[in-house]
Amino acid sequence: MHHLSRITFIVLALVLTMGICSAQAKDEIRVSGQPCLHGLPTWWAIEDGWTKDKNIDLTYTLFPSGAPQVEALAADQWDVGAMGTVPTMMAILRYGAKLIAISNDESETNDLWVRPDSPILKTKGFNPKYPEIYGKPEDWKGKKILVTTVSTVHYALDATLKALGLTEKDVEVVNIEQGQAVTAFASSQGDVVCLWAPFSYTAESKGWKKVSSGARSGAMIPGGVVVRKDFAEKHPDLVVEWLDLYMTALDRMRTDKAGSGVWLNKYFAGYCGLQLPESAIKSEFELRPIFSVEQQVKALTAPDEASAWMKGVADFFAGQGRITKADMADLEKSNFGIDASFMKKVQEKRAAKK
Amino acid sequence: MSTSNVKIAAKGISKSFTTENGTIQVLDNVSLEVKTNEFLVILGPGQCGKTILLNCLAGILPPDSGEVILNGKKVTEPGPDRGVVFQQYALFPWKTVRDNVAFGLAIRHMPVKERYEIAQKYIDLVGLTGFEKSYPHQLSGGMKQRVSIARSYANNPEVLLMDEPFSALDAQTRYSMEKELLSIWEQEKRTVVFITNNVEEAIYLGDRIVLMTKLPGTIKMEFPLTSPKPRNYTDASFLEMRLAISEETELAL
Amino acid sequence: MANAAAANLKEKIGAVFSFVIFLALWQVASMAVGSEALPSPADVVAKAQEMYTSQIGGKSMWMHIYYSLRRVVGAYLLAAVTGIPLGIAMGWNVKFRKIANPIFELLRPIPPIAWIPIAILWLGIGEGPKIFICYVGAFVIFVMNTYTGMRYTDHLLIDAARTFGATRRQQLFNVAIPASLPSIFAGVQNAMSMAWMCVLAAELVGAREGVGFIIIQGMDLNNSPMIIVGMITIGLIGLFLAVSLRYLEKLLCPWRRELQ
Amino acid sequence: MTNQQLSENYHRGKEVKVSVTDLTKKYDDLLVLNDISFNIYKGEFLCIVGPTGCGKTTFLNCLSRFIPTTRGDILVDGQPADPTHHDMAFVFQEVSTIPWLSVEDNIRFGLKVKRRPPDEVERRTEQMLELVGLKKFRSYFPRQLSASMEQRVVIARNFALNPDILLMDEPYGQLDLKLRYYLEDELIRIWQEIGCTVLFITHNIEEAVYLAQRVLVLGQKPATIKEEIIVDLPRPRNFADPAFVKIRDHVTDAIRWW
Amino acid sequence: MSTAHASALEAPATSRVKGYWKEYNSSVFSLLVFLLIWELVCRLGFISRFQLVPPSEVIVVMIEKFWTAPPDGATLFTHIAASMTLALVGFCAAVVVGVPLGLLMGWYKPVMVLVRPLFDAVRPIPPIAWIPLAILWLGIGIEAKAFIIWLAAFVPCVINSYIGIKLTNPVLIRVARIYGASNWETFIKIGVPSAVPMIFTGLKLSLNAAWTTLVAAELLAASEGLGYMIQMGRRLARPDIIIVGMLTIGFTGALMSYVLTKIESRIASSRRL
Repeated sequence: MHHLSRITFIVLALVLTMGICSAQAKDEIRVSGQPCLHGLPTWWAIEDGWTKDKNIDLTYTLFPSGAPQVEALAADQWDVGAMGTVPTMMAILRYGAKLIAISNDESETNDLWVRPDSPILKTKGFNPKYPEIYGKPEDWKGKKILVTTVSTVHYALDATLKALGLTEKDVEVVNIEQGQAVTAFASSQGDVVCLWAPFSYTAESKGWKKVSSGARSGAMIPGGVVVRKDFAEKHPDLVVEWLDLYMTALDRMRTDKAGSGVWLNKYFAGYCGLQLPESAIKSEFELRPIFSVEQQVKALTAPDEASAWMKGVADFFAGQGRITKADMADLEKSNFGIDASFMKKVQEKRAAKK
Repeated sequence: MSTSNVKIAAKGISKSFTTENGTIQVLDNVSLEVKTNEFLVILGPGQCGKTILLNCLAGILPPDSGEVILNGKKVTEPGPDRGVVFQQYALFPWKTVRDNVAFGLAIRHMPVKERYEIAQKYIDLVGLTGFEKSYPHQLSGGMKQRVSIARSYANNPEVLLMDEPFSALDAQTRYSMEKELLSIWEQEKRTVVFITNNVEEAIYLGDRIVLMTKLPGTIKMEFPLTSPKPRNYTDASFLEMRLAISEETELAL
Repeated sequence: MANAAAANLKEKIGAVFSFVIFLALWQVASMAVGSEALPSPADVVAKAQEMYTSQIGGKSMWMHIYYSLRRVVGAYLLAAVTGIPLGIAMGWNVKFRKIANPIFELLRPIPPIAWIPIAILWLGIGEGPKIFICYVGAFVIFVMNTYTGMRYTDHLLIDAARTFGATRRQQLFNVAIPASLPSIFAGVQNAMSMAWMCVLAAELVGAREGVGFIIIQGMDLNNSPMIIVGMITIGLIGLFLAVSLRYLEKLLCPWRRELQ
Repeated sequence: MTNQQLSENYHRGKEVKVSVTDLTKKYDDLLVLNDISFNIYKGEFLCIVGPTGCGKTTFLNCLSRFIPTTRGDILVDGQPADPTHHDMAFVFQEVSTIPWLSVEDNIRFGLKVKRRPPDEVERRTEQMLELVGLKKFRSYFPRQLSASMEQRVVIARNFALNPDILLMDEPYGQLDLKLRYYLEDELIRIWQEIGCTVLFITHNIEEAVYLAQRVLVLGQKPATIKEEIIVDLPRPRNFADPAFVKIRDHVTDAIRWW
Repeated sequence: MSTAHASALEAPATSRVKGYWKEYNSSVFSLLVFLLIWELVCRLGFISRFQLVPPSEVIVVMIEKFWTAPPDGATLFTHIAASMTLALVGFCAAVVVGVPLGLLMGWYKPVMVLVRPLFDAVRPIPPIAWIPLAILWLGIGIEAKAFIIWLAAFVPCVINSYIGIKLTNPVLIRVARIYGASNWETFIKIGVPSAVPMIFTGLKLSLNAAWTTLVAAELLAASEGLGYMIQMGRRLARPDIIIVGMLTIGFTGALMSYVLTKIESRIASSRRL
């Protein structure tokens, strides 16, 4: 009896503590991100105290890559976040998330690298439509290519091969995670390695040569900003408020590259544990086009922009057999989860302020 | 003999086991009576079911048919009124000698002080004074068996059941343990059922020897022993009895 | 006694000798294949000194070790607290065994690392899934060893207790459980090395602190001395955990001959 | 005849097979064997009795070169004893059948190690199976045999080599009485048939007196030879025979170890 | 008698089939209840279907996966075959190296004195910590993965062979020596055979370790295999694929240890050990 009452007491105390913790004065928005340029805005907002006079409270969770980030979405662990195109599409397809903004154009930072002695480097612009791609089809044939499959670089690789009139069957594709790909390529494994930033900067520093990228091969790879379905429905105002902050950061990045670079460096080195050279920080802003609120609204509504970009990625997946026809139909039906309403509200809000 | 004098009795006990290779009849209609303070030796070859018989007497195994009567009451379960000394000692390796000896008393929630006093008495009796705090693995085989005997004695059972207690000991220790057991028994008389396959041991210790056959185990013959203890291994009567018994046993090749 | 000491000394000399050979081979190999693929022992020592005095990913080496240890120890204790009673119940109660065993047998062969995606799906990111993975690894071993210990308890000891009139409860607590302790303790050791391996796996797959992160960081930065320092650190901690458990066992099971 | 005369008669004109001189064995500071000297004659059946732990087994180990001696020589046919050169066989106290070999393979084992020609291996194995009566069980494994059958396999394995010297270390210690009688008789029968030199170590005085032509009594630590007793009783011997009991009591008195 | 005693207590079997049913009916029942609860928990929405798929769907996907390659790029059989090949290559290499090493360590003191310290030093490092170095040294082919698995499987092989041969009955060693067998001959004829049961226990542990490490090994540079399947399930956000992958790993692993146990009992019964 004595024991029982003690246990009851402990349980009660725990429940009470939890109750107190969850009853907060401010509305909480749980934000997710990656050690990437598009993860910076929220962290910046928190560190720089942008929310002090606002009625929201941001918590930020860092994910090493898209897969766990989407898994955590399933576990209801975050409300809004920025991630790559592939996880964005998965979040939309599987969990009904909404695409509410384009964080940046990642087409140029999803790139393909070779060692300086590669025969691929001998020719350039074999297909006049894609003048920046190196190598003739014969040079590429049979090459061992290290790539993280089912990812944006895989999409860039696919587009590059298509531009050269090749398919995946003509080369040897090896699935490997990014970090391991760098190590493996450094120890003379494979002939081509497909990387995304910041891994590309390591490649650059090692003297490897860029032979193609999403941009060079005509594959548009937009970084997605998504919101959880429930959250979008229950707290549209909070989404708008956060998106406003996010766009503020993007605006600064567009206009004040040097000042933003300092923050990006802090974010990478101090928070993510990534030591990058100064040139890499600079490249981040140079290689990643960022859209203003107006551009965003246009991109999200125009039929040949965001929805076309997403369709390109979805087609690639369908072609690979990664998603089914039914999945494809679902995506098209929901217009790839694109929801411009939040961005429009941000636009209205800003217009009203002026 | 008068029935009132009977301490423990087996009445028509049969027991069989089922294995992969069929059913084995281990005991077939075994009956015996043990009088109060009698030292009864059950002698039989290896694998004759004598251990099973002892387990039935202890109540560890239920017989298929027949019953065990203790003090006129039917035995259904093991109980503190019957102490068992096992061939493999069955000491608790995680308890010291003293705690092993006091085990039965602890089970009955006797206060520690009292418990240890009784334990000490029997530790002294079996000559293990000074080893109270040793663990079983620190003892030799003979010492372990002494602990086991002390443990049974300390629980003050009415009947002591001993299952080939000395068969794992070397010859010299065995002789001295036999001698010692006799002297303990002389000091504190108990009804003892002692199982062995060693003819000399049986003749040396017993008031009466019950000879069992091979499987299925039945009682073949009884030999009353009247000569005074301790007996001498090279006595003519000893050798004669040994011959008589071994004539009756089968050669197990 | 003098002989034993001499043998001991011989063994120590042998150990030193074999390490010297090993280091020499290492040095030669690193010169042969280049320090990029295999840094020399000196490189590694220098790197270790640097790593232990500066910060990696915003935390000192000691903090990384602390994070990993915290995960392992937390999961391990949780696994012990749940696994041992389950093993005891399965070993002691036939009915419970028949109900629990099939489910346990269904889940047991799934390697803990395979649980990572599910762990993240259920528990999200952060400490939850990492502790869960370690927990799964250690739990299975605790249950198995306790269960085996209970099932192979010398029946003679139970019989002996019964002859003293021990109740079923007394048989369990005074005989079966203590008799299973050696087997449980074997599990205690194995569970710890399993948990230690699992925390690494969990940290390799996604963490921002911990010794697994150090290795991943070394790989991402393409810094092989860092990888090797990480590995050695992991090995030393693993060894430390194993030795402390062995010491604990000696303390708690004084009756066990093999340990002395 | 007095003991003295008996002894003199016994030793006269016998060919020495094994000679042990000043045998001493120390483990660190612990003296186990102290200056033991004696001879074993060709074809003799010699028993050594002594209390447990008196160094009997150490002595046998020295003889078979399992452990080095501290001092003293053991010569077989005038040369230092060495199992690789001399045909020795050893029956141990513990059951020593090899568990993964069948009965016949167990018997072949020694012959094969000695690199005997294959036809001889087969011939001897058949002979031995016959001699110990295990023909029917040739393909059985030790686990399937009773203790006595296992002991017979061990004896067959050793006799198969036609050994010069057979060393037996309490081989029947754990067997029951009737079986022991049987195996003792069998041992005598085989010994008489083959005629090798047997050194039999036992703690059982009755057994020693039953088997031996001569009994050596070892004293307590460190082991020394306390007495030599010639047993000149005719075979088969009878335990209850007063002459037998007399010798038995004599040996018992010589040892006095309980 | 003790064996008869124990088996009699364990299984009071009457007829065989009936006995089996009696033995296993509650187990079957408990599994069914487990699956039912799982199904209900998903169907009634206690757990979001993004987090756990009901067993009925898992079974459907599993059956489908027997012949369909999408979305993870290969059929279930291809994955199983790839993983098994990998595990067996690593396992066999570990056996070939580990067992003799353990035996030699147990028999020859100098080997033990030289090898033991290194072995003890390397042993506490979990195999998966070697992944980066494995890539660095052996690339991204089957070698690196097999190496990781080899490391995991190697340790129990060595330890059990070592203990096995150390436990050789000294009497048997003396039997061989008294017949004049050389040390090497005694090692081969007595030491090795008597270590066999322990070696087999080691093999089972070893196979288990190999299989446990498989998933970790396949996390690096694999294009098929059960670990890869799980990884794809993650990238494609398909919990059903993940669970099918997990269960297949479990089943296949259990099946492999079952086969090994059967082989062991076959060998043991032929030797009547």
